[in-house]
Amino acid sequence: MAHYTIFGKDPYWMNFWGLMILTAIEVAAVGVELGDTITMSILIGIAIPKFIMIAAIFMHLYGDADSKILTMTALFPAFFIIVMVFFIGLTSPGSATELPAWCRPGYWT
Amino acid sequence: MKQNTLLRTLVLLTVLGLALSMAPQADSLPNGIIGQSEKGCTCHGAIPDSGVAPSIEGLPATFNASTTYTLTISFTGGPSGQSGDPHNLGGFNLAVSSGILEAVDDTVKIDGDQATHNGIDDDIDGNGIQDSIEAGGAAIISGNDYTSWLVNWTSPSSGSSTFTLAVNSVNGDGQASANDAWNLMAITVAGPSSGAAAEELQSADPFVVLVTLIIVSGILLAAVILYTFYRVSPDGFNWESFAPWIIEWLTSTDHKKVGTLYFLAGFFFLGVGGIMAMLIRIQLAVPGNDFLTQDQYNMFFTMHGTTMIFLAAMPLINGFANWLIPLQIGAHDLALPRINAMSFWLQPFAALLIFTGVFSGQAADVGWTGYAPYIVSETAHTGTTLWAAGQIMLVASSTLTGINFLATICGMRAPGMGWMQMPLFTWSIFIANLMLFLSIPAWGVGLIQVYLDRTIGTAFYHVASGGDPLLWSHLFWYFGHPEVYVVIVPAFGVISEVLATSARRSVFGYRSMVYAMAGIGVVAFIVYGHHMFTSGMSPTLRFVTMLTTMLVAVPTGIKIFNWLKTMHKGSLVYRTHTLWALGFLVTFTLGGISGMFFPSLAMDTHLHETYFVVAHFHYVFVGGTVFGVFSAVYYWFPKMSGRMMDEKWGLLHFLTGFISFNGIFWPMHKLGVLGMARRHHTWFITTDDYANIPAEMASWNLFITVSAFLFFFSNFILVGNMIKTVVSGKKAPADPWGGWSFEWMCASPPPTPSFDPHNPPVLRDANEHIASEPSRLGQWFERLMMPEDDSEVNH
Amino acid sequence: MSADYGHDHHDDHHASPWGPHDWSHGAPHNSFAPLIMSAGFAMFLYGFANVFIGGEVADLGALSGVMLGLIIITMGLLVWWRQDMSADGIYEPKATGAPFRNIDIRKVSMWIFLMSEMMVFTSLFSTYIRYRLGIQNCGEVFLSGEWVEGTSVVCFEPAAHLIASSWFHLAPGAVNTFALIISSFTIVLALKTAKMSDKKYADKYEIDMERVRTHRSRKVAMFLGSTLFLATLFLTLKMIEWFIGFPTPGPLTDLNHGHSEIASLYSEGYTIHANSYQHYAYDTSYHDGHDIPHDSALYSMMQAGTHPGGVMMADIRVGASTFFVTTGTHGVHVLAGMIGLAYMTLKALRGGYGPSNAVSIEYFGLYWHFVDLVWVLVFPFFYLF
Amino acid sequence: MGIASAAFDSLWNEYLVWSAIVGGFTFIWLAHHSLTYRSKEEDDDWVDVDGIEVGVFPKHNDNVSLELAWTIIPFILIVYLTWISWGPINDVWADPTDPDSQYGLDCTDAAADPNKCYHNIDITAQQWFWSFDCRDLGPSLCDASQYQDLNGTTVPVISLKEGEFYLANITSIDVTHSPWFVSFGVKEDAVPGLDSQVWIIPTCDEADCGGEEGESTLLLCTEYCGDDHAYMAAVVNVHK
Repeated sequence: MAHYTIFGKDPYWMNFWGLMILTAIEVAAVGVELGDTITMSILIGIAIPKFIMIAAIFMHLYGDADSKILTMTALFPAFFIIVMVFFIGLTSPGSATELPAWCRPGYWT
Repeated sequence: MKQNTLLRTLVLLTVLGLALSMAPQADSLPNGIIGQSEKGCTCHGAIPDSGVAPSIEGLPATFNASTTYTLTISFTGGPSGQSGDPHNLGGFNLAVSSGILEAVDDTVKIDGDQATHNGIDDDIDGNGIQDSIEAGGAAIISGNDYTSWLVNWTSPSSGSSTFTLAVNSVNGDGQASANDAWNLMAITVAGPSSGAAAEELQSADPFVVLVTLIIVSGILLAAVILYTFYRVSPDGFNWESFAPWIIEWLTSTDHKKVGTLYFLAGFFFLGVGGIMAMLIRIQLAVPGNDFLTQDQYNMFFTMHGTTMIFLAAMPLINGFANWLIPLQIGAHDLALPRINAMSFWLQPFAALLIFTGVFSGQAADVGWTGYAPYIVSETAHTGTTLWAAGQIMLVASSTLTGINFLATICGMRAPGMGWMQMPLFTWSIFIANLMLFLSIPAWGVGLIQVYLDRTIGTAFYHVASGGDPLLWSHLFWYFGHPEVYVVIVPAFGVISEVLATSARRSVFGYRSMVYAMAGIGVVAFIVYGHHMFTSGMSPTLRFVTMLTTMLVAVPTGIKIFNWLKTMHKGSLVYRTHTLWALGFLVTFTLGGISGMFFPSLAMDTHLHETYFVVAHFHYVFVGGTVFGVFSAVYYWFPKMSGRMMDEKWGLLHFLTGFISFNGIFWPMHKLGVLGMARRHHTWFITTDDYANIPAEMASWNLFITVSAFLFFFSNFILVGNMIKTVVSGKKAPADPWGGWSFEWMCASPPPTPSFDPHNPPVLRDANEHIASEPSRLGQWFERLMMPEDDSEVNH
Repeated sequence: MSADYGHDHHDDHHASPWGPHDWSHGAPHNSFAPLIMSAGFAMFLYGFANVFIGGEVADLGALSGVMLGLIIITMGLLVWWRQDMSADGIYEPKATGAPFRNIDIRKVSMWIFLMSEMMVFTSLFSTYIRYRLGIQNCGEVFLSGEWVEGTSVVCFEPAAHLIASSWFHLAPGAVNTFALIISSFTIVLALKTAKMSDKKYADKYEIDMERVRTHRSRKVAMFLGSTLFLATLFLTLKMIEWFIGFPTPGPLTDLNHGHSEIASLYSEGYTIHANSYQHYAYDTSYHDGHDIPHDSALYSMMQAGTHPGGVMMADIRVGASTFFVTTGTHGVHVLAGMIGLAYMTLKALRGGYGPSNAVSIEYFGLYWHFVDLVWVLVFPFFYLF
Repeated sequence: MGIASAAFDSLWNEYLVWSAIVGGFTFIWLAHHSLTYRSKEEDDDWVDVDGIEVGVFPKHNDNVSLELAWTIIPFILIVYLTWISWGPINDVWADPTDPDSQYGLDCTDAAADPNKCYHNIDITAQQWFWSFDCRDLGPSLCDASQYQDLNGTTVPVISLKEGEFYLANITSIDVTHSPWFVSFGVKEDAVPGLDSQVWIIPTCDEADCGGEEGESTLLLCTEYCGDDHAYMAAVVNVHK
């Protein structure tokens, strides 16, 4: 439970309105022709604060006595997530002969 | 009240029985035990279409002995062919149980006791090239283009003959499509009665052998359960006292009871997996053997791997974890007892799904790795679909187990037991569950993708639509590599406990043991690519995982040397569990060393998928995990049953088991290097034409098979020992071996709840200074982890 | 230390495996729920595997197996809930050791569970990223001109290309985003209401102390019920977006390019079986070809007469599978949440939640917020981009 | 004795030596301790070194320098083993466009050195059959027109010339397979939808190399592919 306020108001209400506004911006950003790069950066730029707002305020990862350790718990899989995204998401099959030069012994001598 | 419960139990059992009676429906799937060739072709839908009517003309009502009949096979119904293009109209497969089939013209080919149409994929002249390829696009005769065919059948001298005919009716576009259909008919024709004709001696169908043995094992298990009940209540051997007793076991959430259930399931499937291993070894005993058909062999090695890892090793480990974790950390039970019961009960039902295929004669045949796209290629093969379904349930079970043990070990340790005062077995279960818990979702997702690919037809592994077979390998091995550590790390924990206790020393380098296990836990996630060095994975990743895989040797080495040093200046008390622990050191070291050959790329291109690999992973799975489990059984059985095991039988078990184990797997190293490939239905020795596969292979394989049978039967000594112990063993004291951890504090067997939740035991530490003076790093960590003010947490 | 503590509070009460349960004696010792639910899951998966085989309906009769499975699972759930209905917060074990000392074990378990959920969605996202980057995008294939009319080309077609192309297609997804955020909010309000001490509650709503219990029950149930309603709305809109579509009468028809309904993804042909998918943007004659960018290879080929133009057909099964399975997995999580919410609303109506056990709402809320968080990622990556 | 490729053999021998050293060290230690430090149950002359007691976490039994020693020494050993395993990477996975590799360039390339160049061949896998395509290489370099009976199965025969370099382009038309040239110690999966490559350097023992056929060696399928996986073989003849 929250023991703090945002601008003197109930944090849940403030968080709720913040999320609604951010989502509205998100949808609007797609509706307006801005080009892929800009749209994408807006989408990512909004997803991150939304993510943090829900986790910190609704899920009580901010402001409670146990927030710190539970944040650590929530962040624990980060390493494994990164490994998975890099190893599975960002690789693609290839022939062994395409081994990049920096993996070859000759490159370093 | 009580009658009410009884009534409801009966209702429940009826419902469950009804549910299970659905299982025999597996037999109504296209093919029973006979094999899939009856469908003629696997690409025409999954179930027979009654719109297609097959017929056989020219059969007499009763046949005369050794007479040739010309049969006309035809069908009506099904999709209409493309107008003006008599191409690919249909096909058939005729199987006869006796008599000889002969082709009349080029449209039909004969294969043993089966006749089928000559497809465009065929090779009439037998030169190994498909006729269509040879013809280079020119028209060739294809039995596919007809709707009726002729065959000659020469009747046998006596008996009756069953004709099983499958026909395909297709629309002729050359592609599998929705309105392609097929149907099946069977007709039996009696022959001349010849009273004294000798029954032909039939060789046993290995599948029937397997199914029979499974059923027999199940009945034996039930008998053991009944006998146990008789032992606990000799006066009330009736339903009124049996029902509450069995309901107590079916519904219990007590960690000790659930642990015992895990043992029952684990040992049962260890036996079933063992039976399959024996059948596999019979097949491989001599070159060119055909004891098992190819299909059966493929099912057997698939089910052997799946059963041994997921239905034997994991439940046995979970059995020990269930029993011992609360006892070792001084907790009264696990954190979430009902969830714990749930993770157990998912397993037998998952096993039922996985084995449905065995009973319908069509088990999964994809290997325990289930590589795509083969796993999604034959969607009509229900055994594989249910294999995936059962594994999905096992994933759910492991996830729940993970939550439970992580929460228990994190949150329910007795006062005075910091992280660095936990018994090493508890540490090993903690690390193993953390690995399992974080890796298994990847496989779960992969399985769901496969299950959906096979059922509703998503296209994750549909290569023609751009699906990537390697995605499955990635998802599988992202889980699969941590998984192999999940089954070995608990054995590390067991050996640490057993060796230290037996040597009357505290384990050498407790902290480095913990760090080594944690190191293994982290490294497990970044090495999995070494299973895919030759699989077409991204070359950069192959290189990276080669480097990381080499790293695994370091923490494993630390552990082995620490164990050895633990014995130094100790007083090694030789008991059966000590022997198994020492045996573990030998076999695990050998398995570890052979493991070092694989990350070396230029060697792996030769060794991958050979018997060298088979030898390696059996050395670590059996020589590591199973020996660890045996050691743990002898070590903790007195605690669980309250009775001491027979040491003489134990010694006999160890000697026979250890020797025959090495007899099985040591020669396999050589076979692999010489050119025997894994998962091959059979192997051929040849004359000196092929220098690579020398004649001595035959001797070695026979030797392996004999050793395998010895190993299999040696384990009955353990079973016998356990039964003997329960029946007439000597009463066990609370601490028979002189261990230090909490489980030795309570009586044997422990009471329920194991410890009083309101008055838990307090761990004292012989090294007081460590607890009172955390290092700078420790202080920082403590500040980070602890709430500033404990009371505030309660809001 | 004596081992003679076998006769403490645990053995004093008769444990019923069917519930209800007296939680002042601790957690239930016996339960039929695990056994029944496991049987149900097996039955469900078995039936499902017989109904559908290889993308075709093989045996509709096996649907009875699927239904039977669901019924058995429900039976198990009912037993589980029957035992839980009386949980009043008296029995709430707390972690004893570092690092979670004094935190409810249930809360620790929930966070641990969320760790595995993170891995589930990471796996799905990794699949998506791998395919999205590994298979050529349909738009690029179209502009490259490497296709001929009448032959299907394999390419990755993100659902967003269809969905984000029109406000009407986007509407269900966008409304859903708001629905989930509002539902996250209502469940926090339920927690807040349940958590308030009786005194504070009476002061806030200016009611008598003895009316607090009934008043609070109604209010908590209302918030939980709103959450349930919003979740139902979410899944309904999802079905509309996937399969059903929605009429756009009157003036909306003009806005909707003259169509009188929002076509569902299914009727637009965006399905897991779509091996010859067509999209109006992949038609060279669309808007008389003015839509083809002049710097594209296709444009120069058509100008040079080396490409006849026409309609590109695409095999988009992989892209569609990733879309439906990822959003479907999220949908299943919403469904699971709905089942939990139904039970909690019922319990709230019966006055089951007060300050002593309001944490139950909080711990369910953790799951619910997590589902919301996943949607925060799913929405931009699958619906917008 | 040569087992597979030269790269394999040299690594194999080196690894065997180290395995023997590590294994021997461990087993001698194990044998010594398990015999020397036996408890003599009748005479209780063993000092209770650590004073183990139920419910008390025992005294630490550690020695940081020893533990560091068997962290660092194995680490050095595996760094060395990694180093020697890294060396042959250019043999097994050489870049075909790299003119400096031991294989040179494609022989049909005008810039290629005829004494050091490789030939392209194709291997296509399907259930359960191998198809070889020699492209336009003459029969003395590569011949894939023959078939022969191998234990009752008709399998294709490919004839290659010793001392030449071949780059096999591998693909599959149904499920995943993997050609394993048993005598040359190489394999690479044939994955549907993926074109991968593997280097083949045919070798044969002097004794068997003469004659028309040369030495016969085997090719097996080493990625499980269904029913007739075990029978999906081919014969590789190497001649001078």
